[in-house]
Amino acid sequence: MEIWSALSRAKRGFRDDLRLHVVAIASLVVAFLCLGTALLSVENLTRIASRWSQTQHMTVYLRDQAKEADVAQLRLVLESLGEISKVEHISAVRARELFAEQTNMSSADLAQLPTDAFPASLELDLADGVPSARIEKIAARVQRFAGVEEVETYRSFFGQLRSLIDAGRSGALLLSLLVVVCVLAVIGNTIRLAVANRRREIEVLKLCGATDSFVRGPFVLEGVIQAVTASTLAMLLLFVAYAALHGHVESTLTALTGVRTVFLNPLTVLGTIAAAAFVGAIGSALSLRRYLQV
Amino acid sequence: MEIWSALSRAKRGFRDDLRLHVVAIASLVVAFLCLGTALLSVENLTRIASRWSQTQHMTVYLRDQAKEADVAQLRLVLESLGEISKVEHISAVRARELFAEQTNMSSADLAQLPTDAFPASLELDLADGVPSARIEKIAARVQRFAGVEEVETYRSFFGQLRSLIDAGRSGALLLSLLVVVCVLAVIGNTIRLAVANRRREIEVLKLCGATDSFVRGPFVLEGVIQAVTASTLAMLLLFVAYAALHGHVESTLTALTGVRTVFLNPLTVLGTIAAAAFVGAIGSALSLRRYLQV
Amino acid sequence: MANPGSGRKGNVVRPSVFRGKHRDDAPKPILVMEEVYKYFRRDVPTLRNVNLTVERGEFVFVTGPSGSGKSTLLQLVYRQHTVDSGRILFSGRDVSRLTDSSIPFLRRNLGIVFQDFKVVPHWTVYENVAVSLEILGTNARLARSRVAEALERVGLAGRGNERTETLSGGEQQRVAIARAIVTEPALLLADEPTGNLDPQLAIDILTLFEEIHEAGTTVLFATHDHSLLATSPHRLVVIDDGRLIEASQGLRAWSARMQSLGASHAS
Amino acid sequence: MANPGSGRKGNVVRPSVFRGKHRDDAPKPILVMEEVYKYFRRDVPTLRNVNLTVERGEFVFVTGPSGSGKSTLLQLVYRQHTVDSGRILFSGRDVSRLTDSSIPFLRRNLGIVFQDFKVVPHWTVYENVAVSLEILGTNARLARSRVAEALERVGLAGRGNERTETLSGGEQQRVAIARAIVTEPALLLADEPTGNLDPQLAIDILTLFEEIHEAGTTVLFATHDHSLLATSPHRLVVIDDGRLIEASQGLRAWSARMQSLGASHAS
Ligand SMILES: Nc1ncnc2c1ncn2[C@@H]1O[C@H](COP(=O)(O)OP(=O)(O)OP(=O)(O)O)[C@@H](O)[C@H]1O
Ligand SMILES: Nc1ncnc2c1ncn2[C@@H]1O[C@H](COP(=O)(O)OP(=O)(O)OP(=O)(O)O)[C@@H](O)[C@H]1O
Ligand SMILES: [Mg+2]
Ligand SMILES: [Mg+2]
Repeated sequence: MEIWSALSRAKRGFRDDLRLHVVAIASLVVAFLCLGTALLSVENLTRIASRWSQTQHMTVYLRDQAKEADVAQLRLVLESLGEISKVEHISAVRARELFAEQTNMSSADLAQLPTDAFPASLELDLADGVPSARIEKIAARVQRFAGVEEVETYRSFFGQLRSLIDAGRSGALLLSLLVVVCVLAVIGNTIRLAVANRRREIEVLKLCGATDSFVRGPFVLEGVIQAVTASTLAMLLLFVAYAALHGHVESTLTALTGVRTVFLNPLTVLGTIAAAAFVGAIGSALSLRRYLQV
Repeated sequence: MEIWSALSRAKRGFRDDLRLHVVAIASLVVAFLCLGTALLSVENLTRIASRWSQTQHMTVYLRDQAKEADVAQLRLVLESLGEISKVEHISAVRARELFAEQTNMSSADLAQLPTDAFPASLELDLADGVPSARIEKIAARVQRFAGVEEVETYRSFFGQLRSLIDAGRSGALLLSLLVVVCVLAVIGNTIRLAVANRRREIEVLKLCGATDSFVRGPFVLEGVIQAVTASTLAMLLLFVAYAALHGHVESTLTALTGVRTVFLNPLTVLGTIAAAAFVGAIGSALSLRRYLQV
Repeated sequence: MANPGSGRKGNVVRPSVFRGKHRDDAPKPILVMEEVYKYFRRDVPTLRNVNLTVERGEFVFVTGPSGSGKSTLLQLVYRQHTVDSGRILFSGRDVSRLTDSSIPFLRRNLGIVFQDFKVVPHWTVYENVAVSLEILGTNARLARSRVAEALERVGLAGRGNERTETLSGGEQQRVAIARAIVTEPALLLADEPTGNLDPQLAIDILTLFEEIHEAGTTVLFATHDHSLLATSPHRLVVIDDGRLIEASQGLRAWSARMQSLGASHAS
Repeated sequence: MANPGSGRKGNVVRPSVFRGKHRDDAPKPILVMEEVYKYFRRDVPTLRNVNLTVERGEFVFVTGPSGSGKSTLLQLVYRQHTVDSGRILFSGRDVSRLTDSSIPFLRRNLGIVFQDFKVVPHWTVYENVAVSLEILGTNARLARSRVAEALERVGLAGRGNERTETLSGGEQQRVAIARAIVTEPALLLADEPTGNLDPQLAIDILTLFEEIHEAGTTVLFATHDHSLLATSPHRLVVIDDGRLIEASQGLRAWSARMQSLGASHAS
């Protein structure tokens, strides 16, 4: 009974101030679009981060006096380990060449560097998903082989890389949060506007003996309807935009990051819409408080 | 005279609905913060894009029968060119090795590939900022040398990379645009709210013989004051956030992208604030139109 | 029809708090004010030591100069304001001690004509009158017929679909009256309900209130209109300088007093 | 002080359009309505064939039943609405042919008391009265003294700092009156300015309007209050069924007519 009355009064509200509601929904669509974009970035950055955190590398520096046989044996052992996907031998000469390539140094300058600055090494690629504890264990074992000078696990480099991606992700998360605040502000203001415009109506209802919940009903409904309409529209638009852009950049993006981009998962989409409905309802109820004191 | 009256009435407006104005400014700060973040991303992505578009590479594939002397001469010529910063010779064997390294192919499979799949080559790094027209010219000239099979300028690869960054940049631009629309919506709604709350006041002014510009004055002022306050606050906050995060990620970011991050340039900041003021004024004036028909 | 709890009120939801409790001892007064004080400014009370007892089924005029506290008196009854000292009993319940959540149920027993009408300008006339039935949960069909009847009684038959803001001052006042009477309340509080009506219509409205009163409703009628007071035989109380004076000696004596007061006021 | 263009109006900005043009031929009427028709509904005109000439310095009562078109008549003068046919001349200028941008200058020559007051509830009393001077660009010091004077004349001396919404109905009405008279307008349009006032105060306000009239202002006074009409010697026009009737034969004849009309209305 009361819900029907609330519904019919909500309809009356939409009828009386249609333009305001259209403006409100439009600005909410924009806000949710921002939110969706931010969530999409977070989702894909997270995927890249988890992919990259799995790609790891290790270098085994060999002593100058290391015997060929020792090295060959070490290679065999390493190749037999499941955690290591590839082993490459870099000679001291090649190391010097590579350094020269990377640094663009003249051969004269290069010649001045001490010979032991460029030890021969075994470059190891690790399989996906090897935990860092295991890596440290392998490193410790390899260390004990004859001919091994030092084992570099690049913990600091990968740590740095990961922290960079984490920074990107938390940036995106922060942005999402900002957008959420913005969405809240827009919803809040829209509802305040609707409520302030209908101050007289609320006063009349209260003075004629309406309970607070009776007065609140249609406003809460309107808030929910607006928020759900706007968030659904925004998600649809975002999907259309995603589908349109996807084809253009997917291949390059995949090549660069090694990760296929994905759209928000359906649960996130539904969750966003549900959260919007919730915020719409709460926002309406809160905005009313001030005017219910009659 | 009229400006003073407008100022004193604007002050009265702030006094009468302080809470509304605080809420409005707060939501505008959030909106401008989003805008600032988007602009910051655009600015830095643009810098990365321009940096990367300058790093270019060229490969000169040599015929199998190419004479050592020809190659040496070609090298000399290339090294004398200002546009080419580095020349490296890759033999056919090394090319095969590199391919094997990159693809993780077994040596058995590798052996089955035709020998001419791996020609010897000269790998050229180009200096910064060489226009692509010039690159094509060099390529055409090199092509005519004895012993040169083919010249690869990687136009398509760099094109792809550039288009990826361009996509990122236009994504950020699109987001900025979205945020601008959102900011407009928030300002618009806020002002509508303020105006709707003061409908009676406007009616009274009009009926007592006030001109439209007299009525509009304080609203336009309020709009400008709100927008300027909010955008200035947002820019300050953004700068604080930038300064705080900067130290943490700068080194890694620079290492990865080869570009130092920068804050928005002062002109952009001032421009944003000026645009905000303009939008605030126009928004107020437009929102009033409906209520001026008395 | 002497008992306001009976009649057509089958569809009217009234909490037991305000009903039945005193059915057995019907003579118990519907409204009692005991030593009521109301201060809007710290030093000058708007109402001072007001004592008033209104029996069930009475018709009481309240009059007094502008700003004397007539509206305030009525507002205290429907809990727009609360008393600063003393108490107000409605059907034996202390109004000032009601919780916020039971105020609506108090108001559902009242029909209120506000001095400034308090109609919603962008609603239709029908919607403005029907709202009080809607709040009571009256079903739509019954509501339609009762709103139509109320509109006819105030002389606005057939104008239900007009937007209320396009009506003349007097017509809006009659919409407010229709809204107050459509629920057939136990107590009708009318604050200057004829201020915007021509003399003939004012008498018609007074007649309407008297009819409703005949049917068992208690009426508290605040007015300035001396021509109405002159033609009616009802009880009259006067508020002056915040004090309530029972004009039991008849209108004429009070009127003479008013004239002298008015003369000094105009100085 | 018989010429409304003279006196204390040094600080009042009035465009030449509405001033001076007819100074030489002063007898030219200030307000002329010629065959005015106003339709709010397609079939029934609210005003039909209204002809009215108000000379400079006249005092004219307008009366008629609720909804007869009194407010509409005044609204046509201040261009709240436009006529559907016929024309209205104010100081010889056709009001309905004013551009939107010159309407403000028309209104600055008028003092208007609205039937629903149209005061801004959250402004102080002072601000509500001062607003019309502010629009004219009167300097602050002069404005302060004139507002204080106007408030004193309506019996609200010393209440300038109260929020207007906390005032009683009659007090708000007096704020509206103060706002209308503070600019010393050429033509005063008062729509039911005593509806919320007690009889003594109503007479005081009428006396105030008569004083202002003595000083040269033309007054158009719409009212239902027969006791005011009875005590005043002024010209009276009656609107009934949209037609304007000159009650030149005196109030009594018209009043008798009203009674019979009222009786048929009440049927
Ligand atoms: N909410 C309020 N806050 C402060 N003062 C108030 C408030 N309500 C009323 N008053 C003051 O109390 C006094 C009495 O007001 P009230 O409205 O009761 O008068 P009234 O008898 O109804 O007068 P009127 O005939 O003019 O309507 C007035 O002087 C008014 O200013
Ligand atoms: N803006 C409008 N739109 C439609 N109808 C209107 C409008 N304004 C007035 N009317 C109608 O015109 C008629 C006359 O209205 P008006 O306000 O002039 O009456 P009035 O003589 O002032 O009555 P009262 O004494 O009740 O104030 C009324 O029936 C009203 O409904
Ligand atoms: Mg009152
Ligand atoms: Mg009227």
